[in-house]
Amino acid sequence: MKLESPFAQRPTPGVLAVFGELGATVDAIAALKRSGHQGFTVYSPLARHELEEALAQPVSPVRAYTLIGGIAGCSIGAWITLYMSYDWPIQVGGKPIGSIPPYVVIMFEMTVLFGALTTLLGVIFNTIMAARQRGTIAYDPRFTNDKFGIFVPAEHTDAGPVEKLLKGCGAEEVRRG
Amino acid sequence: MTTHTTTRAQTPTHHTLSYDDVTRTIARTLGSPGRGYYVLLACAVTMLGIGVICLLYLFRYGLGLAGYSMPTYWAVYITCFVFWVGIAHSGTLISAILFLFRSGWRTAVYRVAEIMTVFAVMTAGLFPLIHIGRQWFFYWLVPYPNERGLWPNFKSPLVWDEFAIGTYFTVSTCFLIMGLIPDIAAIRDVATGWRKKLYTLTALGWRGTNEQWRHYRPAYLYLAALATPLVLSVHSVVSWDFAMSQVPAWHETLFAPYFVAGAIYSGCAMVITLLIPLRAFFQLEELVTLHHFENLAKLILLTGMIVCYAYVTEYFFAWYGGPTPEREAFWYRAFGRFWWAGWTMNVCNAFLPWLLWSKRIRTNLVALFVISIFVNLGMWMERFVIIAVHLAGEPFESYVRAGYNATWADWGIMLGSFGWFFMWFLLFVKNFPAVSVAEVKEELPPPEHAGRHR
Amino acid sequence: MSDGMNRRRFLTVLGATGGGAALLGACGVGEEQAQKLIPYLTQPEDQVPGIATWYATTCRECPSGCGVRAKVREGRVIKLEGNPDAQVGRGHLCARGQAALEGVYNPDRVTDPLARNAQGQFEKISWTDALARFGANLKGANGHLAILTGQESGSFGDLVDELAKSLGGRHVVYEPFAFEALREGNRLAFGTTAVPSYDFARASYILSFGADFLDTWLSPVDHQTAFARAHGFAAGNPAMAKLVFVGPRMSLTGMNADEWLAPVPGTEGRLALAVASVIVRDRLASAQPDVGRLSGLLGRHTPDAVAAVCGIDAKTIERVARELAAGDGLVVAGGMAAHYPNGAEIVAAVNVLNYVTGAVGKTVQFGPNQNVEAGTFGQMAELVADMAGGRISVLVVTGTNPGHSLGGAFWQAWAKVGTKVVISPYLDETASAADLVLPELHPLEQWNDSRPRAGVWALQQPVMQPVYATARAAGDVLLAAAGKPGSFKDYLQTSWHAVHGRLGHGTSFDDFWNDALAKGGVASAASVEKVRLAAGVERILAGPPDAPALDGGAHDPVLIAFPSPTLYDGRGANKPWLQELPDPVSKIMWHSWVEVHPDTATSWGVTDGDLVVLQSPFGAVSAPVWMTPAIRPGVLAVPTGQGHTAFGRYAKDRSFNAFDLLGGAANGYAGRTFTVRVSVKTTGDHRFLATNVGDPRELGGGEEIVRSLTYAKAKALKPGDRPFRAREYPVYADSAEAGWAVAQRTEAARGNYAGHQPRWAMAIDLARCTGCSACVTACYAENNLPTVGEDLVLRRRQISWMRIERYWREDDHGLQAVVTPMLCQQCEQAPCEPVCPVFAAYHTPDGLNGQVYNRCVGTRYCANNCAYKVRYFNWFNFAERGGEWEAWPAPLDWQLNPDVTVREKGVMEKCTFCVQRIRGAQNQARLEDRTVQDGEITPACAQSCPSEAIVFGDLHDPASRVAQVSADPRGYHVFEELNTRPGITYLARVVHAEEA
Amino acid sequence: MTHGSTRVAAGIALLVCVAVPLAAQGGQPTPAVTAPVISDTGSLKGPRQPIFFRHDVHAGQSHIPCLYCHYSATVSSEPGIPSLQTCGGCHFIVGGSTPTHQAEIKKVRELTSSNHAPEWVRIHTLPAFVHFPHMRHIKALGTESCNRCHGEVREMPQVYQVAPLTMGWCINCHLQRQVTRDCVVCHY
Repeated sequence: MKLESPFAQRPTPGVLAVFGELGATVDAIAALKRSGHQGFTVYSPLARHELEEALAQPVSPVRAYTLIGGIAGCSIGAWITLYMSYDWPIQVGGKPIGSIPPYVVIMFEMTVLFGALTTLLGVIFNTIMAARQRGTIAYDPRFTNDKFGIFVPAEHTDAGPVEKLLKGCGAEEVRRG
Repeated sequence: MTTHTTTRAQTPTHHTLSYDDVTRTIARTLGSPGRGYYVLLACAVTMLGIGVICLLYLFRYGLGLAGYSMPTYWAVYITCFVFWVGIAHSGTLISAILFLFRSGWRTAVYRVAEIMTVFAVMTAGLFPLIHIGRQWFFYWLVPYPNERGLWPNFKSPLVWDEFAIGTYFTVSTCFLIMGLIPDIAAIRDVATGWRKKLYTLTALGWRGTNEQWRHYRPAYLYLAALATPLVLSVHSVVSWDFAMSQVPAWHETLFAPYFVAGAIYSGCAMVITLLIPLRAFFQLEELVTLHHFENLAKLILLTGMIVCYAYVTEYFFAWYGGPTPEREAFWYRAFGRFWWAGWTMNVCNAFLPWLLWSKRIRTNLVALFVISIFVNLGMWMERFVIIAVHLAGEPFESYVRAGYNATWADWGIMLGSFGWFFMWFLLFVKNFPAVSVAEVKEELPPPEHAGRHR
Repeated sequence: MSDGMNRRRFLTVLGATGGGAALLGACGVGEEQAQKLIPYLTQPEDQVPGIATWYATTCRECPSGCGVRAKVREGRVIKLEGNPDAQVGRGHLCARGQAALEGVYNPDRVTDPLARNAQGQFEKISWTDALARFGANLKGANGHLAILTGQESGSFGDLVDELAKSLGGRHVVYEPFAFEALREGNRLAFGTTAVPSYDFARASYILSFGADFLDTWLSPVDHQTAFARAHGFAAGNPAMAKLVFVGPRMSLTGMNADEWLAPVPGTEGRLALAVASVIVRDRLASAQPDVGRLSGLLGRHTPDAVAAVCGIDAKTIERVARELAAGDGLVVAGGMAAHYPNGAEIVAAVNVLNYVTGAVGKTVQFGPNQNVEAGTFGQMAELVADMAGGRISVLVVTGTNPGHSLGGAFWQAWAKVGTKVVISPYLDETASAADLVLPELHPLEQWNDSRPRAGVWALQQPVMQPVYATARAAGDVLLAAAGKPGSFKDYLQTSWHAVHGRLGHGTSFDDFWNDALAKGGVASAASVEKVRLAAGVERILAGPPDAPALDGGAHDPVLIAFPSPTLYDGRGANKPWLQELPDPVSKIMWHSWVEVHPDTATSWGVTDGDLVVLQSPFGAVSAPVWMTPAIRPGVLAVPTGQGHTAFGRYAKDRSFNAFDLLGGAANGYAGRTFTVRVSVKTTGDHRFLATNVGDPRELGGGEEIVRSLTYAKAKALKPGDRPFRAREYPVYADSAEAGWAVAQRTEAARGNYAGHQPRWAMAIDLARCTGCSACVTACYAENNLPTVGEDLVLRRRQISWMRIERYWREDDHGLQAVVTPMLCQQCEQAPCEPVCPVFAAYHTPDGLNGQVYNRCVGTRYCANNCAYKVRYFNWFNFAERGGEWEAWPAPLDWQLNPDVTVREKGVMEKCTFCVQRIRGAQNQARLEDRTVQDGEITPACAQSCPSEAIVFGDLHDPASRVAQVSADPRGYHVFEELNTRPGITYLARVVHAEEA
Repeated sequence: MTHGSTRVAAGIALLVCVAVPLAAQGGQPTPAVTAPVISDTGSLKGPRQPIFFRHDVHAGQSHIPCLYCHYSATVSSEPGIPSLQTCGGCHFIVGGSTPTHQAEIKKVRELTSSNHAPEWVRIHTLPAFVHFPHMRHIKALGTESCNRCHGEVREMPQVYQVAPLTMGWCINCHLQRQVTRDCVVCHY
């Protein structure tokens, strides 16, 4: 697909299996793991806990972004309010120049704002990186609709057993990519 | 978790649907629009045009063109501001809070709610700029380093407001985009022509790989976790615009929860108002079912009861607390020059929701639609009463109490705001999935062959 | 502004000064500036750019002739204040006097001589041409000449007399509200037509029969100052005078009365005699010579007999008599009481009462007489008759506008006059109907003098170059036209040589003259003369008619036409300040009204704003109803002043002209009758009253704003008492609150706020405030407040930093009107400040609520949060040249104070405690290396207040006057429970009322 | 004796002492500058004035103190523009050395005789909502401090604006000198 050029990757040889059933996909994943395959890619049109359980991937770093963003936002909120108050002290309503209670509101809003922004940027960054990872060349539009898929990177020599394994697990179709 | 899934699968809603049906149904809504759509869009743009013209007059000659009069220094514009901010609340509530509560029915409706949220905040944000006396200096409210070395006053609720609305708009937008990414990808893979190009770019390369899902899922969760307190805070801050002052009937500790409840109340009503026609228009009956509307109705009922309680409390404490100005204010709300506004608000917001105790009404779309309209009206009127009426009925300085009459400038710009909102809404629903694709699928039983289930 | 009109000097004014800034700043957005600097050719010796020069002169807005100090900046007079050196006014000036400024700069002045051409249209002609024609007219008149002027007690009057005599014509003086009844009444009682001066300051009990001595009667400003001395409550002052007002309508004076008696119109005389009879009967006062003569006749007027007639019960009459005789009584009659057909008798009866109480010679002093003797309505009526009879071929009018105050008969007569020449600054009704109009200088631009009172010679000098160089002084015009040599100034100085001769005490004339100029005049004590009862006084005692026969249907309600306290007889109507000054009683602006008692109104089925047609034998008007408890049921009252058919954009076609209802014939005492019976027709129509009174409050109103004490309670107060102290937290919380407050202050005292600072504050004594509203106009003048016009007033968008609030209190002592000035309270913990997002509203180190116009973005949150509602918003650009809402059409913008920013559209504004005056004083003190002294700073309102009710100063200086006054036990803060700590302390009003 | 005549007399007096170089040097803080001969006036900074009045000649070369003409700056918020009569005070006698000077001085005399004031182009302008009391600043900074805001006018053949006269610029000076920054000191 030419239009994918912004996200084009170098080709990786391998086997792409299309599954119609969730269960079969889960079995295939298990089987691949058993036969010692690493770094294969699973496509699914929706998030299914069965897949997550089967893949048992490490925890995403995104939460770190959120935390950092939140903390940064809060401190920025505190800083601008207090600094700006004391930079040019102006009395209003007989209140202290820098009075914390009203500033808490600003701090809170900044926390959420920065937290949310870093999260979004973080996840977009990560997913795009993911999209650029090896093995994601072979793709089938049905994967965002109603089919699950597994792509196993494999040289032509040892593609055979993989195809058999996937077939065995109930892949609806298997092709070399 | 498994049991959870099965119970969800057993919900009476989409047991006949397959993943493919979902994708197709939603993709269908993005087809090339018919005449009806263009008529609606034209109406919206015209309304917007009227608003813009009024606005230009306002800039040229000054706020005097609007109906303001001493002591009614705030009126229709701020009313509209609070109204739209209120509308904006159900969106994030449904998408964030219900997400955290794992209530499955949200998936079919949350996208509409989120779209509404984003555009409502966009609309609301305009009013503070419109209503100030020297609109061309609005940026002085923003803390930016300037030659004069001046900063805004962070003790002013208006500055909190600016931060709250700004944050809320940004976060809701993030949330919307987050939810959209997999769906756009899904549409991309079935779309053709220029739309395909559009979706290919906007899908940001989503393919639903395990890597992407791995980051996506927690990120969505954290956003929800951030958005939830935000929803509650935003309208609290808006309510503090009033509660922080010493105007009787504004100066109430009750205001924050009272406003938040009111906001969700009006928000859900607006969702219904928008969803019922949209559902018919896009033939989404299979995805958006009575079940969803009933749940929305229940939300309205709940928040409506809270609002009702708040009204009663206000009157009770005006009487029980006893300061003359306070009593003065509420006497004025009920029997003053603007009694009609006060009673419209009471009837629409405090009495009408009681109807929803009956399941027959909750599941009757016509009834729901009518009620939702009245709830919107009532909530607009509530803000009008709190803002314009309680200012007009100045309870401290009895000498300046005076009437208030809105003018064409008020109504024109209010009309424009509706045009603005509906223009964006219409443009969006025809070009991006108005119902979540991926998440609706989560509510369906995964495809299995009989006998292979384990 | 006609183009060539000394443009050079206009620019001079502009360029050489920052005044130019404010001035051009007025043309739209505040940033605009003078782009050309035009220097003086010759530096005027007494003018330093940026520094005001003060000239003493005399006010000519009404016949009382108060002394005025004109503040001149860069050649423009920008403010008028009372002249402390003057005998009349004594440093104070009423609203009308201050508004003279808008007379000079009025945009509708006549700029060139106008002559009526063949088509009957005016066309501009040259002065030479005009003078030629005028001179020819005068010569051609051969005797059939009349010169009509207003009250001219000085040299101009003399000049006119001489000219008229030399030309074989006559000089007629016409004042719509002259004092014929007073003069005739005095003649009847004492055999002299002199009008004595009344010593209100000395009186301990004042009984006023209709005399509006605080609004328009004789010399209101003087009266008010004196009245405040007598009636004001000073701690430890044993005597506080009591004022009883007798009259069917409660005027401004009535509003300040401790007791209001509303008798049947026209029976005031009987009432006076009844009071006198009680005094004589019970020998309450030391017997005066030849009172014996009266006792018998007085016997007829027993309280019971009179009570039936005038509807005041006998007990009250007896009580009043006893109270009156108890101390230094003063009884005055005037106003409406002197406007009945039997006004003279009423005045005479009152004189008898004064005589009986022994007031004559004490509080009523013949000798220093009020100089109001020239001219009667009778003479005017004669003139009209002669005009109608074609016996007048040339009529010259100056300084008066009969066309407005005289009805159809006058106009018919007018048509019969060959040539009508009007010398006037404005195209008023008379001028616009004239054949030849000669532009006159405004009194502030020309020489003259006046003798308001025996022993007082007041000088009037030009305080600035004429706004229109093409206008000329009436005196000069007359002299030139009559072919007499010299200018009027020469004539004036000649006549002053006589004064010099009497009071010069050997000084050279120039010194004497310059001294008089500097002081605004000279004075010599006039000795008090003794008067005895006149021979014919019995005729009075034989009894004035119970109630006079009035024109109109016998059963129709009586209507009283009274002079408006703001527009007077209508001469104020072309001044927006006065048009937008709420009437002290009705609080209505920009239009006229008819006062109806609520009972009467309900019986007619009308309410506020309903238009009714009032039909008198002489004319009909359609008037909006104003329901007020302050009038006797069944009686109607209308103010004069509105309903002009010419007289410029501000006056023309406003509401109705009350004079249309009045007859043109002189009555028994050669005066005019201002009461008439009218039939009332209700029309379906309605208009909204342009007022600043708010909707009524369901749960009462104003109590916490205006506090009252009875005289006894007030006397009982000891220093340190705080009867009105409100507390919003329990006693045990005091220490905590104190500690907290201290913490707050220390936290807030940083940067500019550190160290010792003044705390500008104000104390307002409501026992002295009369609600006369002089302060309001002073504020308009000082602070460049725009007048917004009737439409915006109806939308409640008036911008009046200082408003006088008027509430009615109905209690067992009858109806009470209470007033209070409401202005920014300059709170220490101001609600308006914290809510401003941009620090436009903030607290200054010297304790003011700063309002930074150029920072304000106009969120208006501050106004919402202000419990006193004293913040005002610029809804439009009131300074836009030619804009729909332009408040200062040229040359009105010349009156703008260069020291005060002209506010832009979309910004909030409010009272600043005249911060420009504070800064001025601080700058001066700094130049002289000293600190600002107490009393050095006086805000405009405090300066103008004729009752000296307002004290201003630094609260942090315990020695300052304001600190001491604020400590008065009567002191209280409005809405003290809000803990805003206002800078303004009100002192509760004190009322004479029998303790329950 | 009026201001006018005072000025004429003072003008002559000053003229005399200026004529004496030593006296002229006396008490002048700045070294004597000789104003350049300007051939091309078009290249000069600042707007063109109706009369080519050279501050560098008057204030610089002849050492006439600023306050001689702008006398009200010490007592008033306004520095004032000298009246033509003030010019006349000296140019009653001084006719100018070079033809160009003579031409300009002739203008002054003509304007005076024809009762027309020259319309100087305003250079230093503050918005109407700012109140700048000249006398306070001269009191604080001394009578020679004009150049702090107006630049070295003594060396300007044609005056132009040196300082930006913006609020930040004012505030900085107030901060350095630790004088008040209170808004309502200048804005009212």
